[in-house]
Amino acid sequence: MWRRPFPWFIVAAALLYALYPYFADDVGLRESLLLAAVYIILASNLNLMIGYAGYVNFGNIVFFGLGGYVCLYLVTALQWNVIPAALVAGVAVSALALLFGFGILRLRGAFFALATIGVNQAIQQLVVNFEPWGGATGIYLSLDSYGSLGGPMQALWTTYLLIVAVTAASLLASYAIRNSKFGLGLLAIGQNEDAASVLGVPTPLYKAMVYSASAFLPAVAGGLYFFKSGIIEPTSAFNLQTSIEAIVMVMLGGSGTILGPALGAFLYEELRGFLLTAQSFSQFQLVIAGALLLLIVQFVPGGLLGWLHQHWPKTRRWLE
Amino acid sequence: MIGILASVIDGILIGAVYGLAAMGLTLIWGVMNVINLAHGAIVVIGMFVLYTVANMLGLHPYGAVPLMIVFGFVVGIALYWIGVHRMIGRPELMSLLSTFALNMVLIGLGTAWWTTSPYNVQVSMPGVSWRGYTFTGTHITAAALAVVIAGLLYLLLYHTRIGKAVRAVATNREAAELCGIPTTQVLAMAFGLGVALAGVSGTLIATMFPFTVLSGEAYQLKSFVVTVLGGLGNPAGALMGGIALGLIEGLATPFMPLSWIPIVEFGLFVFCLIAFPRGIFSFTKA
Amino acid sequence: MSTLLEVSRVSKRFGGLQAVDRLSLTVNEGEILGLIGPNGAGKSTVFNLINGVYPPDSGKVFFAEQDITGGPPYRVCGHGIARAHQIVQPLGGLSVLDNCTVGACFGHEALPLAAARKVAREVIDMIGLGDRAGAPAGSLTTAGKKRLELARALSARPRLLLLDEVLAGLNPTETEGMIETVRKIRDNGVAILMIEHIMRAVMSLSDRIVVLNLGAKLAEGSPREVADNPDVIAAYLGDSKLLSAAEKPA
Amino acid sequence: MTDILLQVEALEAGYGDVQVLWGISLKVKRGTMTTLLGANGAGKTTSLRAITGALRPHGGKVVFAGEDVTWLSAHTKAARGLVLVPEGRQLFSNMTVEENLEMGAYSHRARQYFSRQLELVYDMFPRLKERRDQKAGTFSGGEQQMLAIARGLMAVPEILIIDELSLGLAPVVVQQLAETLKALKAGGVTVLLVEQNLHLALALSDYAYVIAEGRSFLEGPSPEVAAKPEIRQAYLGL
Repeated sequence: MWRRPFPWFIVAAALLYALYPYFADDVGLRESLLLAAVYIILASNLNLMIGYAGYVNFGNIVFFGLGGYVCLYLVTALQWNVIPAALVAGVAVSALALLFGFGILRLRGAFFALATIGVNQAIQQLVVNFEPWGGATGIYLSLDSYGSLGGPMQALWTTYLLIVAVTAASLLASYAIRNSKFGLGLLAIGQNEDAASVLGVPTPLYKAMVYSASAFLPAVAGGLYFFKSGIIEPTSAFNLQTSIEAIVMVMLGGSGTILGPALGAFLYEELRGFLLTAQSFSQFQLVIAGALLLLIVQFVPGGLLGWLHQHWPKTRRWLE
Repeated sequence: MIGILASVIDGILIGAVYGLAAMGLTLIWGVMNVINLAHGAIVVIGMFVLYTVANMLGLHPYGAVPLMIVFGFVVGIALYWIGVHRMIGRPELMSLLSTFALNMVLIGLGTAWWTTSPYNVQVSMPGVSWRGYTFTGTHITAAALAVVIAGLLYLLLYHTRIGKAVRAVATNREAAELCGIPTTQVLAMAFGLGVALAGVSGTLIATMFPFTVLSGEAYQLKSFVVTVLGGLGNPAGALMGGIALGLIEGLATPFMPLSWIPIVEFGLFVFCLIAFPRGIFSFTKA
Repeated sequence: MSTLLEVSRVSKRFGGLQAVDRLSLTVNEGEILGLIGPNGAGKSTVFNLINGVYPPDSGKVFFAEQDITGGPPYRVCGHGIARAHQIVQPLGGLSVLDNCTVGACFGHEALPLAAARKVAREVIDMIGLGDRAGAPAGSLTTAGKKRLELARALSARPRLLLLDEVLAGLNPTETEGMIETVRKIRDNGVAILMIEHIMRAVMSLSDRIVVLNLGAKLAEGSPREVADNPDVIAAYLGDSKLLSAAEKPA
Repeated sequence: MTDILLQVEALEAGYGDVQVLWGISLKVKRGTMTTLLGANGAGKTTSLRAITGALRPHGGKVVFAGEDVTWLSAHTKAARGLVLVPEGRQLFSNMTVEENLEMGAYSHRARQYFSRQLELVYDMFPRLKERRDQKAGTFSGGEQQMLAIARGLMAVPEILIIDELSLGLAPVVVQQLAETLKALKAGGVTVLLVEQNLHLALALSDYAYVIAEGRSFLEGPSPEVAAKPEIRQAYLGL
């Protein structure tokens, strides 16, 4: 995979993304880039489901939230370092998703989409009632928890770098899967599940596997993000709205492409930042996002990259 | 024991209103295979129509009910042309995203106008007392109105030309077209009808409970549970599913903390989806 | 010649309709068996029962002496049965090459990606789609899609190929080309079970023919025998006794 | 008014990217029964769907009662009297007999004659009158075909196009339906019939068209066509 320029391009872009705010020593920029990076992770992994396998997961945020909870629980209750805690959270959530996947992926299309909403809401309510995780109030970190990373200020920079690393990993994973047998099978499922099965693609296994794969990095990112925030509580951890925004980002950039969801996430986040600061628009952020999605779905279902590829087929080669 | 019975009866009263909301969802699904994710937002429209009529215009609260039916029908037809028409016959996922986009726009507009703070409409209806338990007047009225509206829907679908055309299109769109039925207009009308039902259920809910712009989501999820219980695309099943859900809520309330109820509901929802994809009360749709 | 596929007394009912009724047939190594019959005779259902799209109500399907009854399709495919559909089902967004690579990756030999791509490339060249390898499958013409359907099935390197009306929708020149291709595939040692309406083609290609009517076997034999069978003629042309009935004055 | 009610010229159509019709032409004279013959997969059903607008043609022309109606929607054509009784009946199976008939008369034009036509079809099919409140889905094949024809008649057709009259029906039922068609023709209804049973179709009709592989193959007055040896070629490829 490293013989092609694309992965190197990702690595270079990630280094730039990570180091620019560090050398510019701009905390505000770092915070805005961090949020964008989190969205890129969510969108890019969601794209494995929507863009590759053709399944809309409305409850994708559940991985992010659960990852955050598992990680913060390990950090507070068991005094773990955040890095192993986030990785373990990723593995745990991913394993859970694999189990769930075999069940709910028996559902097709709209039924699956509805069930994913149900899963997210059920888990949110479950956490609200789960006392070891602080119930409705959630888990707080004390400042001591940042000690292992050299104090709170240093920890903010470290988590930023880690999240950018996860972002790069998401894009590389997206690329690797796209260029693998597994990815080809997923694309076949996304195009026509019955035809794929007749062609020999083991559809139940692949669907469960991609559901699980799309859970791993968001769960790690959730761990890092909520560690950085110092607090996690059910409403923000399992916010259905964020889930949906991730879908908008995927559609905006171009589902099924590698860079599209990242591009969509970045643009959407910047657009939202602009709308939030512009007085006259701040109230209409949701309206604009909705109208945008409506227009994309009805008129450019391929998103930005899909549109480019359609009009300039040559861009397909270098802009994947 | 009587306490539980009272709780169950109250649950059934509320459940009838859930059933009405779900009827709107299921009618649209049954006729055009679209799952309307703007359903919750429409329920909220119904709530604020009540607020406008009762608190701002000072009219009788139940005057909002017929008003909402007409208004919902018009809004529904508009929404059909804006967000649904181009999705007919395209993959389900596209119509899911499209109706969800409508949902975002509606909720966004609502938030801008009403903010997300809670609203309450005082409706005074005398309750009924029985062995020391009082059944709230608004609950009884809402249930009665829900049943009446469901009855009207039945009359419309089974005893009017246009209603029969809706059923014909739902059964076999191509055959309906070959009979000379302008099926696209019928689809738009059916969407209007579904929206009117969802909206008016919101109006009735708002006579019973306080609400916010964001209340729709909870009721939308309840509608999904009901629809899945009753069988997607089956209005009669929806009313029964609604009552069943109300009954479950009523039965569970005395035994567990209120915050556990949604878990039971969502668990039931996911379980039913997987175990009975055609619904427990489903009648086979040919 | 040894038996490759054995369908043994399979039945399938849909609601009130007995779609397939205790049908038995065999396909030998290296032969082309034609499956014909009037509309609604249950031919496509037979294919669906063989490749496991749904299980039969009763009866068994054996392939190379293994019981493969009831699928699922991807497992049947792994045994070495590939299928080209009547209604072409290209993975429209993927390139022609990728479509065939899917076939090779997940087919009989379950090749790794790079090897699969090579096989796919060879098959595409043989089928005559070489110059369109990079084009999205959705952009092919009808004839191109029909060829792709066939190429994709072949990329799986099957031992048995199920062809469901691969000639439908082709013009006469394209039909001729396709007939030649099918013959070439057989000559490479792949057994073929084909449903076809274009009699000219079935009659010239098939080694044997099975005629299906109302889900049951009506006749079996060489093309000539089948064509001269009075039952077959009646099934296709209608019962001439009705003629006299209809001509009676009302 | 010309006596050619329906004229189809070089019609091309298909499903998605699969082209099925490569140029079908035919004419139907007012008051006659014309039949469209051909083997399985020759494109008979597709022709009828493209003529009536259930399927959008790719090219060619459909002229009905002197007007070019090629691109009109199916419901507009039905309302003008170009009525298809589709293959496989396509009834509204969970609606009653009478509701099905009511839907047949949906157009503004047909509505005016509703009671007259209802009486007519109940006279023609007393069995339907007996079972008017029963759901169509519970009917036997023959009864469903009766209902499908009756529903077509409710639209007050200028031309009634019937696809696969006898498909899946017992011979005795087919005979009854054949009588019905004769009665309809005697009553002045123009009919275009697609029928797999060659002998039946040729016996009933005045004029026949044979199509093969999506193209017009041969045509002529029915008795002449019946005598032609090529007909076996079109059906069996020999």
